[in-house]
Amino acid sequence: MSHGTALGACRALIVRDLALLWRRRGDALNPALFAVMVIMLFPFALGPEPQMLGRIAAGTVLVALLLAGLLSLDALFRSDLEDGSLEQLVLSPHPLPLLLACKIAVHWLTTALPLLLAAPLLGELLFLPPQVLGTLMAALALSTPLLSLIGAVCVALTVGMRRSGMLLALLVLPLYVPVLIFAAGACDAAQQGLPVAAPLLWLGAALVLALVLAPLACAAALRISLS
Amino acid sequence: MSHGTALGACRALIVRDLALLWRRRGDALNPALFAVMVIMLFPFALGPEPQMLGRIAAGTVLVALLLAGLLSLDALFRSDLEDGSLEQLVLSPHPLPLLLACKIAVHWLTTALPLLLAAPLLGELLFLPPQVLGTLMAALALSTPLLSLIGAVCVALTVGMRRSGMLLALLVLPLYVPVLIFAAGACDAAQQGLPVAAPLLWLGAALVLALVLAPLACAAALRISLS
Amino acid sequence: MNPLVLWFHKLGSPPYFYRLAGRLLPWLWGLAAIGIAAGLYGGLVLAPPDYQQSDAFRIIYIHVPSAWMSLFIYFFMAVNGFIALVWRIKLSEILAMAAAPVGAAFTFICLATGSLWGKPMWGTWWTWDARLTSELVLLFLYLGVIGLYHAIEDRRQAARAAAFLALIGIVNLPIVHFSVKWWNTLHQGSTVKLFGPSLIDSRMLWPLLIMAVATKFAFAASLLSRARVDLLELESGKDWARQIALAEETSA
Amino acid sequence: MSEFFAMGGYGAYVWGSLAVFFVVLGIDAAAPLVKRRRVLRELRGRLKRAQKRNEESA
Amino acid sequence: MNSPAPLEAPALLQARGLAYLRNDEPIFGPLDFALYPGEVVLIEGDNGSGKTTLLKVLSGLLAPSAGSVLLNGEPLTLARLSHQVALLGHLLGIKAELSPLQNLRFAIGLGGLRPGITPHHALKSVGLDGYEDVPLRQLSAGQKKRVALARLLLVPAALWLLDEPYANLDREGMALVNRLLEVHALRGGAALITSHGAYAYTSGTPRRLQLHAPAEKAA
Amino acid sequence: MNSPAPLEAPALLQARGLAYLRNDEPIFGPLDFALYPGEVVLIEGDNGSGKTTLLKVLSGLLAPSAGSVLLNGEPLTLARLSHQVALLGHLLGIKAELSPLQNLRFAIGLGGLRPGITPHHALKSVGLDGYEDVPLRQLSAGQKKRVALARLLLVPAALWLLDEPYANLDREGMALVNRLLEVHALRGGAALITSHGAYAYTSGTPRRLQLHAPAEKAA
Ligand code: HEM
Ligand SMILES: Nc1ncnc2c1ncn2[C@@H]1O[C@H](COP(=O)(O)OP(=O)(O)OP(=O)(O)O)[C@@H](O)[C@H]1O
Ligand SMILES: Nc1ncnc2c1ncn2[C@@H]1O[C@H](COP(=O)(O)OP(=O)(O)OP(=O)(O)O)[C@@H](O)[C@H]1O
Ligand SMILES: [Mg+2]
Ligand SMILES: [Mg+2]
Repeated sequence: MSHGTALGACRALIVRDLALLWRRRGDALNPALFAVMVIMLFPFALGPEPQMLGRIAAGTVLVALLLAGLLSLDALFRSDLEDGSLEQLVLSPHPLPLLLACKIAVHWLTTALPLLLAAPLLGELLFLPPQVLGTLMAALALSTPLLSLIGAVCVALTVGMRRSGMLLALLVLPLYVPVLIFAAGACDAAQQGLPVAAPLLWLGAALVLALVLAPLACAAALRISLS
Repeated sequence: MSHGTALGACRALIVRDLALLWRRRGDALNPALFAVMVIMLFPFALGPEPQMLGRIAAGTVLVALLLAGLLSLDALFRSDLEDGSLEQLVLSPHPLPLLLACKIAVHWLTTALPLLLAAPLLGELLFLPPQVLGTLMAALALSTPLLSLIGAVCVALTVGMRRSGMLLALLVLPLYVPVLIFAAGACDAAQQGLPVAAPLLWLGAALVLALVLAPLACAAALRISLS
Repeated sequence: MNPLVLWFHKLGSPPYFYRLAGRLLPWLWGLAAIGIAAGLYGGLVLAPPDYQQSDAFRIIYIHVPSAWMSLFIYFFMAVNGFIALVWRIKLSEILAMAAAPVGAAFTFICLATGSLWGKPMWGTWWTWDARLTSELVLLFLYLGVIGLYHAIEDRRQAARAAAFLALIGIVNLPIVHFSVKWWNTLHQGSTVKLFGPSLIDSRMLWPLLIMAVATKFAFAASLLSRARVDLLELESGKDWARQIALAEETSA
Repeated sequence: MSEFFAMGGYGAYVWGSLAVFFVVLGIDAAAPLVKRRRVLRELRGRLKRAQKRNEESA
Repeated sequence: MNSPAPLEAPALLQARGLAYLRNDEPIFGPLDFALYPGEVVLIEGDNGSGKTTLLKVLSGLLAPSAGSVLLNGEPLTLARLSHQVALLGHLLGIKAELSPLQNLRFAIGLGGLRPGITPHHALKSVGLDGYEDVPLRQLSAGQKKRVALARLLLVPAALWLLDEPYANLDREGMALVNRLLEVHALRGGAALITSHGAYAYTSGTPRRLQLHAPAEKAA
Repeated sequence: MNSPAPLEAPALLQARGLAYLRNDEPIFGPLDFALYPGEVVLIEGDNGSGKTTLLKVLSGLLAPSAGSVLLNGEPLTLARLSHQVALLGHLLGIKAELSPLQNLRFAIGLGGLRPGITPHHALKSVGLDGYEDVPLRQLSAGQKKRVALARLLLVPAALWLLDEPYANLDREGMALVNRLLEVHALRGGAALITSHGAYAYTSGTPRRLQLHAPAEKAA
């Protein structure tokens, strides 16, 4: 009797999650659309002057992407919990952190990557100064996976509860703030023509750390909230 | 055999929803906390200068409250659907629009009202100019019930689906935009010392209209999505 | 029975509609192609340059017909949605849902060409004025209708839910159209009037009108070819659909 | 001729608009054809399944 | 189907050529039957034969694709639901956060109260005394089912539509369901229940209504 | 409890003084039992007697409050779950959006494949051929249960823990479960199942494990 390999299990998981996504491919675009709409609300709320909007553009794009990522986070384990797949995942013979890392990777690929690709357009809508765009993209490329990883740990903690959306936001946002500060710092430096390497390096270091630790923490949190 | 009165049914519904809320009273504060945190992100994302923040304060508070309301909307019918209570509600001998109006009212009281009370604090966090506060509160008092009513119709349409959160946002936000424009218009006028009556009157008129039509539309939408 | 009512009844029968649409399609595509070719020739070659905008004004021949279509198609979709909701006519459900992607396409063209026109004229790709914004909201409404339709498993229930949403969204149409009157905006006011003299040279006007008609034909063609396929999918349990599938196989 | 294509310096905008128009309408026209092929393929698959089931039960 | 019930009384529920299609495929074929006061009818059928769907159509939650449902001789439509129907589905319609008592009070407010019974009584008769104030979340699958059964006792509905009422219940619970049905029938009510055989309504001679799986129909 | 199984073989599953408390109230008392290869044991008990909870503890999803579980002689802990266990709970662990085939392929990837069987075979043996590519959302309650049963056939687990495997199944489905259990036992596997009597495992002489409702214990 063969239990298959851990790699095989990862592949099966990724294939299944992508198939699920394909079944509801409309949903995959939703985070990006949501971000577009949040961005769109600001000119209404603040008035349409380009200078004004350009001044807050980078920060607002960061906040909008962060919120969109936050909202899509809830779906990470919810449906798996509701139909009992999560129990099966935990009971599988392969290392849980590895399986969870796969799940998080698919989640990032399908929710954050479209957002990342949409970011230049979003910036354009708010008259983002062109010299900031490169830095904004770099900051986003480093911070969105970081946010996915941090978020996954929090989601794993709240997964057993119903209507955990709000609670999740409360747990996650304080952890997101440092990431936001570094990303916004890089953009601000770019806007003022200062060097941007330092905050980006900090983000990169945090990302490497999270890549190693978050799946482990996520697995531990999941075990706690299932029991 | 007595079927009870419609008023009795409304009372029973309100009592039950409040009891449910009491059981999870932690959640009732969540939308307000969420709004606080969205607001809190802005100084981090944009830098702490008071003039800058004061300029965007009213608009940002409006957007934050709108987003918080949007997020709490999903819970309006979800748990009732999941445990079959919604079917029982539809099958009850009393007029469905009336019952739904009660549900929406409770929802507004418990999610939007705390937000409304928190608004002065939120404004303070962003250095909102004092002369705008009164107008902002009036605009919020008129627009939050309007948003709850419009939102309820869209929620009723998506209630049968899993993971409808994002789709819901997509459906609701275009309808929220006009409300936001009028509310922001009033605040902007107040900030410039102009008269604010006209946009507030428009909001009031829309609210009256929605109070009459939204429960009916909500009932119709619910019947469609349950069938 | 009244022959008109009889014909209407027959139109409601899926196999009849399928065959009729199949016969109409080549004509509609042909008329659309000829109209677009003629309109663009008139607009890009024959019409004189504008005294203010020089040649940039020629974008009008794409922008304005698309803008009109974006409104017209939404109205068409809402009317069919209303019929579908009240009388539960299957064909109306299908037509309403087939119209949505075409409407979204024209709305997108209007936004993109308007944006391309705005850069040289206003110096910016985008501003947040009332007309541009309400047109963007229109695009989101189309996307919402399409998204809702695809999020529900049962095709007919999905069509009814999406039709309901389309009806709610119809309040946006007057806002798009009258926004230039209600708010003072960057965007141009009405230059073409249905009643009374237009404020435009007739050599500039006629290609515009031809384009307006040609895009209607393009819409009709796209609509019918979508409706045909949707009908085939919805009725795939029925005999006529099976026969078509088998016939296509032998011919393919 | 090249003057015509330059469009008084606005060539990129005018021809860009034209390109958007034709590309989007082209996609719009092609989409139902693609879907039609998929629907027919699925329908034939179903027919085959039903046939097989009938033969088995017979 | 031959009906053993007295024909002079008006039918409580009548189905005429009733059919339901989903995505234009038939779920259950055209059905004709009548249900008279005092009758309990058992719907039988294999997995996927459309029992759940039939009950939803009869309660008015789904609109029939063909035919009509008459309740006390009046047609049932989506817009005008009858209020003489109590439905117990796969989803029980009770709140996990609230206690049995709170749940029952709400049901009464919504649907009215049958004279001569109180929520406490009802809970006692389904064997849940002592659990009045425990949140339902903390009850087992079978205990939750019993709360839903207590609701049937309280609400003044003449027609009960019960989808697999015996599932998840222990033997005593199944006997309880039979007792409830008997009393309801004696009182002039009627019930339509689905079940997979074994523990069907046994006292009297229950009429049966057989549904066929769609696959068989297609062949 | 007296065990009729041969004592020389090592026990597949062994519980020693196993108890579970929730909020310091006993859900099931201290239990001692062993399960040997080739055995099927039926857990009986009234509603709320702790059957579901016991299965979760045995699978390792809940940590026992007292006592220990040994699998093949090794202790089972939350951190080191055994991989010889297949659990079928009230929630079936299948995706409503995917087809039976996609669901089974995923289960194999996760849990491995028993040699000599394919997903197509498994679906055929649970009576779902022809439904390979239909999204599960469109299946009835009983048809979904059959997909979950097919998973058991594919995954190479020696111990099956089945919570009310007969619920929602028609008569043919119940016979199917019995057949599956028989084959599994002959192959040297073992199973622990809960059921409310009637359709319990009938071939051979199934051992029974009786749980008592907490109310009785308190009295
Ligand atoms: C993204 C930017 C733009 C959008 C979304 C947009 C949208 C629209 C819409 C929706 C209409 C149809 C209104 C109706 O008939 O009710 C329209 C018409 C028109 N637009 Fe634009 N537009 C944009 C940019 C521009 C620019 C830059 C110009 C020229 C400088 C322009 C010139 C016109 C003209 C001349 C009409 C015809 C007005 C009439 O005769 O009624 N548009 N546009
Ligand atoms: N949401 C749905 N969409 C499409 N088809 C469905 C849906 N729900 C059920 N079906 C199909 O309708 C048929 C009847 O389902 P129904 O749930 O009424 O069966 P049932 O008799 O209650 O079966 P069971 O005994 O398994 O509960 C089944 O073949 C099923 O596949
Ligand atoms: N989440 C929970 N919190 C507190 N108590 C619980 C919880 N879940 C179950 N219980 C209690 O634990 C006891 C055992 O429940 P369990 O679900 O194991 O019973 P069961 O034997 O499976 O019953 P059934 O036959 O009705 O499914 C019950 O008395 C129940 O009230
Ligand atoms: Mg069923
Ligand atoms: Mg149980």
